[in-house]
Amino acid sequence: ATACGSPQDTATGGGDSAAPVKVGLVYSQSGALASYGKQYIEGFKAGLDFATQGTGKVGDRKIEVTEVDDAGDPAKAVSAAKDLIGKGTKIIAGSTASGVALQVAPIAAQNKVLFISGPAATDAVTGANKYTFRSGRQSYQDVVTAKSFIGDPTGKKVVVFAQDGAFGDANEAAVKAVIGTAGATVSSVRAPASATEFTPFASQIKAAKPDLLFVAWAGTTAPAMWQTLDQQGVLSSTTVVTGLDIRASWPTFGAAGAKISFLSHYFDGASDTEASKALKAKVNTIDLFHPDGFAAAQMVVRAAQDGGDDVDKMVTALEGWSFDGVKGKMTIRAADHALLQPMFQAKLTGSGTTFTATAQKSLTGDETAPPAVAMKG
Amino acid sequence: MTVIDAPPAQVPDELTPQRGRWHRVRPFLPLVALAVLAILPYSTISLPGIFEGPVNSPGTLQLLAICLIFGGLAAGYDLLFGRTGMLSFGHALYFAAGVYGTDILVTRAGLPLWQAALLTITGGTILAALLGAVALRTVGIAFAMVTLAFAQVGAILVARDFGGLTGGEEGLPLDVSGLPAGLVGVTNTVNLYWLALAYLTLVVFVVHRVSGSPTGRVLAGLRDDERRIGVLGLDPYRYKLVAFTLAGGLASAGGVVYVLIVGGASPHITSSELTLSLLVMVVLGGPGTRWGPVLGGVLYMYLDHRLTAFGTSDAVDNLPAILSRPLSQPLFVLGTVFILAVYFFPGGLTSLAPRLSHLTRSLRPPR
Amino acid sequence: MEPILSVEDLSVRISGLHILQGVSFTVAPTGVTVLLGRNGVGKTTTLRAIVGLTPPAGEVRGTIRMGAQSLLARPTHRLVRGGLGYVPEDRCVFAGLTVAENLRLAERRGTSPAYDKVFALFPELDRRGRQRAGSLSGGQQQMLAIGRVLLNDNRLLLVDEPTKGLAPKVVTEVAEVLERVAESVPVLLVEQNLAVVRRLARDAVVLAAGKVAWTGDAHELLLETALTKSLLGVGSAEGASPSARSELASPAVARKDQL
Amino acid sequence: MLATRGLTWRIGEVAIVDSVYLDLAPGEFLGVIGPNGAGKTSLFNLITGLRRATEGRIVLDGQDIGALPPHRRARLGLGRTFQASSVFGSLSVRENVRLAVQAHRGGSMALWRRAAADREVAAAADAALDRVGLAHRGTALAGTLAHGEKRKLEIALLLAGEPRVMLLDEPMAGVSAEDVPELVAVIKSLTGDSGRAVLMVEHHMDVILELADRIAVMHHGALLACDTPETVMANPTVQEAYLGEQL
Amino acid sequence: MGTVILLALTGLGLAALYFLVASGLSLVFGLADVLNFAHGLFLGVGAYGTWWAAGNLPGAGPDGFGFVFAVAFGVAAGTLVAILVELVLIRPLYSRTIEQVLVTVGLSLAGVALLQATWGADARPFPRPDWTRQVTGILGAQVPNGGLLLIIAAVLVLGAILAFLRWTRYGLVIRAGVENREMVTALGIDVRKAFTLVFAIGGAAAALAGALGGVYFGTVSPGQGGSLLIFAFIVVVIGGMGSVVGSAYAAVVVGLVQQFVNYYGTSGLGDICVVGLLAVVLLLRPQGIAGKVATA
Ligand SMILES: Nc1ncnc2c1ncn2[C@@H]1O[C@H](COP(=O)(O)OP(=O)(O)OP(=O)(O)O)[C@@H](O)[C@H]1O
Ligand SMILES: Nc1ncnc2c1ncn2[C@@H]1O[C@H](COP(=O)(O)OP(=O)(O)OP(=O)(O)O)[C@@H](O)[C@H]1O
Ligand SMILES: CC(C)C[C@H](N)C(=O)O
Ligand SMILES: [Mg+2]
Ligand SMILES: [Mg+2]
Repeated sequence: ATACGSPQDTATGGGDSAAPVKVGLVYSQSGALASYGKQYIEGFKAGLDFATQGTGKVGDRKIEVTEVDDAGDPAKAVSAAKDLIGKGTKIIAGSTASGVALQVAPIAAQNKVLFISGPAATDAVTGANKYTFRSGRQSYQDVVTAKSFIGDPTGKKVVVFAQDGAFGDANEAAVKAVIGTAGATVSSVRAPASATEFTPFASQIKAAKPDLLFVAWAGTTAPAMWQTLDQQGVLSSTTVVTGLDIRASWPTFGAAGAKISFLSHYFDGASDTEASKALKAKVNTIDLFHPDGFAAAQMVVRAAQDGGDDVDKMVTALEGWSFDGVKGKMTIRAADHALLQPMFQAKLTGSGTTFTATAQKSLTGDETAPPAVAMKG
Repeated sequence: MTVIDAPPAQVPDELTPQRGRWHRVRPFLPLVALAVLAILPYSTISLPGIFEGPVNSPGTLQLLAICLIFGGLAAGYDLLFGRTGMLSFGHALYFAAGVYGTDILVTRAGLPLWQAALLTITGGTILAALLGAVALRTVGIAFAMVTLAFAQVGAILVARDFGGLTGGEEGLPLDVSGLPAGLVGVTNTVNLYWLALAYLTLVVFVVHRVSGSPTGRVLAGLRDDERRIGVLGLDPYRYKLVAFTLAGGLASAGGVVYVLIVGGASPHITSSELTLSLLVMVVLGGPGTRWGPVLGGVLYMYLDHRLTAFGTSDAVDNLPAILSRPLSQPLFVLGTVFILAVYFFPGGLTSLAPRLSHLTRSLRPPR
Repeated sequence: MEPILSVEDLSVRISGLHILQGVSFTVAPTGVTVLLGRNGVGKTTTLRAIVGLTPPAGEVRGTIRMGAQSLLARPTHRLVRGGLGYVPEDRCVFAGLTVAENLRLAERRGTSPAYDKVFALFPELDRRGRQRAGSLSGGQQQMLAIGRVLLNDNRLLLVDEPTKGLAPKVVTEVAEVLERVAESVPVLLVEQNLAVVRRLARDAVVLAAGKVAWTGDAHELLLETALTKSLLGVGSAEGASPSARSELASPAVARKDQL
Repeated sequence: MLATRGLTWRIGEVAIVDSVYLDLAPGEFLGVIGPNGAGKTSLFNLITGLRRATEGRIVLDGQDIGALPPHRRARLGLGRTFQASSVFGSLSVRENVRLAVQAHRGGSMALWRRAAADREVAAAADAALDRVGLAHRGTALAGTLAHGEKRKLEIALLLAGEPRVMLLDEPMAGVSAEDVPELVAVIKSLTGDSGRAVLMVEHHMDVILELADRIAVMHHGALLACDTPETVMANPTVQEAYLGEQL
Repeated sequence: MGTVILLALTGLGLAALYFLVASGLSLVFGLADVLNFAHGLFLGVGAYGTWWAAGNLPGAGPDGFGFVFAVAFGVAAGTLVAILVELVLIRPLYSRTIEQVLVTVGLSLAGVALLQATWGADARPFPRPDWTRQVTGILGAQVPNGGLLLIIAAVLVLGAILAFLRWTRYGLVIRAGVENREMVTALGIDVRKAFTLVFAIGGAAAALAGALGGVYFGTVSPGQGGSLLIFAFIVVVIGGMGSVVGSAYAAVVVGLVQQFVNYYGTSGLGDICVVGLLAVVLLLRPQGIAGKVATA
């Protein structure tokens, strides 16, 4: 090998019909979201198996997956993405955290590679740019599902309890847009994400006497928050809706769990599709973010099959595509790459460390479709 | 009577002429190193295990650029910590001001990059001057805590996402549409690398000049005995404020470059952990020395980025669970490396050089 | 008489500086032995080496024995509990503790503290029992530092410049105290005040350039002005001729007492 | 030249310095003696601004300096040494003095000039070192000096500032008896120049008697006497309070 | 009225938690002069130790005496880790403050990562007696029992530490050792033992905070210690380093300010107020409320 070269060299990918298809997975293997990342990658592997009928190949071309840990840090994710792109990777998937997804998406557009965002829930990924897709749900879909709990919203009083910051903002905005425009009055109680003592907020919520309380809270303080809401009598005084997190968190609801109406992205047993059977065969118990990895693999295979090495063709192949995912029928909306997908209502029962979720109702992808946004780039 | 020779003075090295075999070559070594670093992107050498790809691959250049930025940041922080003896726990704030300032001005206000950069650096410097003016009314640990408190307010403001400016915990991707084409896209990573190198060079040069200047001498005096400086007729407060402001300005300039390299801002750069890491970098390298902080910063960031790859490598995965589980946690390895470094290189990496030369000298046969 | 303490070929290096270069002397089992020498010659370093307080960057070689027991490489607190009392150069009282607490701290396990003795010597300490030691004046602090050590029975006292910075009246008081103490315990004293030396010292050891330049009877030393001049040096080191310097360090001069 | 008017410093109820009236004429050498704890160091701290007086005024050349911070007072020509040596331990001896010279020359905020290139400062520094006989120790780190050497360096730092009023706090403390004459000579040589006034605390009576024009005696924070050495030494109260039984 | 009482009592519960973390930190920080960033680790060990014991240790459990036993195990584990940290890592570095900071920073990174490697990043439900989930009606306010438990524990710990420092010989040695370690040795005392003791006390208090914090939060997670640490630092500084009493006052102020401002002001303002309070206190009184007093 020569020791001299141009400083702007990048490897040119494939071209050769037997060359492997390079796929880079940049997601959290360590850091706070490591367990989400673990589900994602298990789902991805199962999905790849499912979509390639166990061959791991698209046509003659092997799908070569490179996994990189971003530890939840956008800077590391960007470095990893640049490295992968420099080595000729045309498809990047992953992003467990919203912050990572938002910063990798522009990189994909700048370099014209395909990016399939993972569990990151932020609405901003939808319509981010032509090259960015998502394989998971978005906050808006959560909220639409929540709305299904109150029947006719007209004249009802809805309170959003959310943490400060973008995640809370997005949820509050979505509730206002979905339930507020449908006739309910929406107000909000916000708390710092770092709060450890929730009594003041519980008091405020109780004083507001809502018909529906929508809670958007992620992080390790959630159990303390639920306990306080329960102790101060909020849970028994109104309908409380929130998203059902990963199984490991279920026991932390304790007795409060039975008093909450859950909207769910997915839990084991929520659906009975071919894909879910295939996935369950691999991972025993399906958890929240397995379907996202699974769908990502299905999308990767589709892109590689129909697009070859041409990223624009991959985009065309994915836009408007419908497929049977773990959750049921999934559709990639052409206009903004939103992933329309079924959502679920669930109840949690059990005690101690054994809890089970049971589906109350499922909503189709069309019912939970977020409003179309204009493609930004 | 044996006249006892004084040990080599650990005065800022700029202040005492160096003697020895190398003393003719020495002044040029930094220039040589700079030249080597500048032409590095033309090399396609692969260093397996050290970098993922060849030296000129975008991934490697990106990693190097981040390392260089932090080398510069650490050198700037050392102006406070190593040279003046001020323990600030809020230096991350000025860096974050650089990152978020540029990002917001470019992405939200649509300013051209040069204007955004200029405004940000000016703003960051003024911010440092204002907050420094307040914080410097205290000394010692109290000063550390006031600076920490200010930085914490910054972190809370960023996380609260007031007016949707900062993007809260999701961060704010940089809108590149108005940026010069040479700074956008993976193929242009090399330009970012050169930018980072320029930043590092600037900081090292500024810190070097300043610590060799009359003011630098006063700063060194402040580190030892502030009361004495006052009695000599110099106002300690003024000098400390100048050092604080200068370091703050350098940090916000670093933020401008960093946001270009990473392509966005994310809230973890506002955290007190970043300041702590700066401290770790400086101490790891050797406080108060010219190259120590730079080395420390580069090495820290290198490890921080590369350890994630190490943690997931097969070599680690194949170990028994009791070893592989902790080793696959990058922070575990990083933390352990620091602890070991403290014991094995007290005084920082730069203190290794004289000790090594001691060793070689004692191994050489006597004449 | 068997010496209470014998130092042989003591050599101390601190971060590269060879401060003591083979110091040998003995301390008699009774009375005051005074350690003399110009500033920076290593008196404090010698005392600290004896109690095992050489800084971490330092290296100590040689032998130090108290009776049959070697002191080197034993931790300071053991040595002190074994009856080696040390009054440091800069007093080092605990500024944040009260006078009474400073004294209480100095009580050693297994002995009954002699408060009456200390308060008889320094009534001030009794009166100011509840004052914080940091707010005492320099002289009061010195009294506390000495009083602290006198609470216990000691086999040997090491006292470093106890009269430094004290008013003449207090110097006299301190000297008197030490004189009384020395009746029962041998003392190794570092002192710059020659009047105090004259009053207290029986034997003298003079250090010069990291070595022992003279040992012998203290009064003999003080009587011979020529000797004090050449040993304790009037005029600066640069002034002394090279030959005179080497003579000082030569064994012939050092053993004058044995001639 | 320097005058204190009813200078008082209280901590709680206790007056550490109690209504002190002092006058120092140009060229005068005023010795301050007094038992340990009399408040001598505290008086110096008040005059140089390290502590704020609770009552009273400090007047330098007709200007009330009582509200100025230490560095402003120093710039007006007030210099001092400390009872416990305070030198810049991590700088070399020569750097210590250069810093003092630089401070005296105005201490401008020059960030970009090379300090080492300033020959005038270097020359002045070397001169000061020479005067106290430390020139041969120029490259040693000040922190590694022996006590006596540090005292000399303190005086060199003071010299470099060319103060018009010098406050010396026990310059002989801890200096070997045989080095005292040398140090006395250095101090004496300082006072000869150009109407410089000196205020010196010292317990070595012979040194005080040799140097001082007048002697002030402090006791319990108050000024007991302030007069010529002969008168003061003959004063029975002073003898009782301070000198005690002579050795 | 009920709201005010509720806010005050829950604020005090929060204050108690801060105090438990801060008291150890303050002792170690003020007395042994070690800025201990690894303090959060002791807390984590205490919490995980209790959690593990309740699930695995015979005789221990989530209820009654079994729970007391589990907490005791957690506290013992935290204490042990603190002692080991002091003996192995801190002791060789005494009087090298910056290196100690570095080591504790390294340790906090590595330790938390180790907890995470062993038990995963996710929060685990914490075993606790049922009554801690209940509330007690006090003057019309429904006060969580977990908070009351914290308050009681904090008061007991405060009393115990003060008594120890004031009336025991080791307390005296610790206070003196802060000022001049060497001189304590020169008085014939093995000062290293005293510092190990300080770490043990700090570790025990932090581990207790971890265990009771687990009860209060209902979960354990590896990062819990770290997030409490910032506020604990603020409490230590406002209270004056080394002053346990000062920490107690400061914890109460911080807890109440946070609680009331978060209710009556906007969210997040409470945190900013606390930080602002720190800045104001330091500017007006750099030594903190109680100043650096070794007298506890
Ligand atoms: N920690 C240290 N590091 C470097 N040098 C040291 C250290 N301690 C002492 N020295 C050097 O050792 C020499 C002897 O110092 P020492 O304090 O023992 O002298 P001394 O005889 O007690 O002087 P003095 O009469 O001034 O108290 C001095 O030259 C001093 O600079
Ligand atoms: N910060 C303080 N707090 C309380 N008391 C103090 C303080 N500073 C000094 N003092 C007290 O004031 C008195 C005078 O102290 P000062 O140091 O001025 O005495 P001095 O005359 O210099 O004595 P010496 O000759 O021993 O140095 C002493 O009794 C001392 O205890
Ligand atoms: C709580 C989770 C569903 C959060 C989601 N992974 C996000 O980053 O937004
Ligand atoms: Mg000495
Ligand atoms: Mg004094």
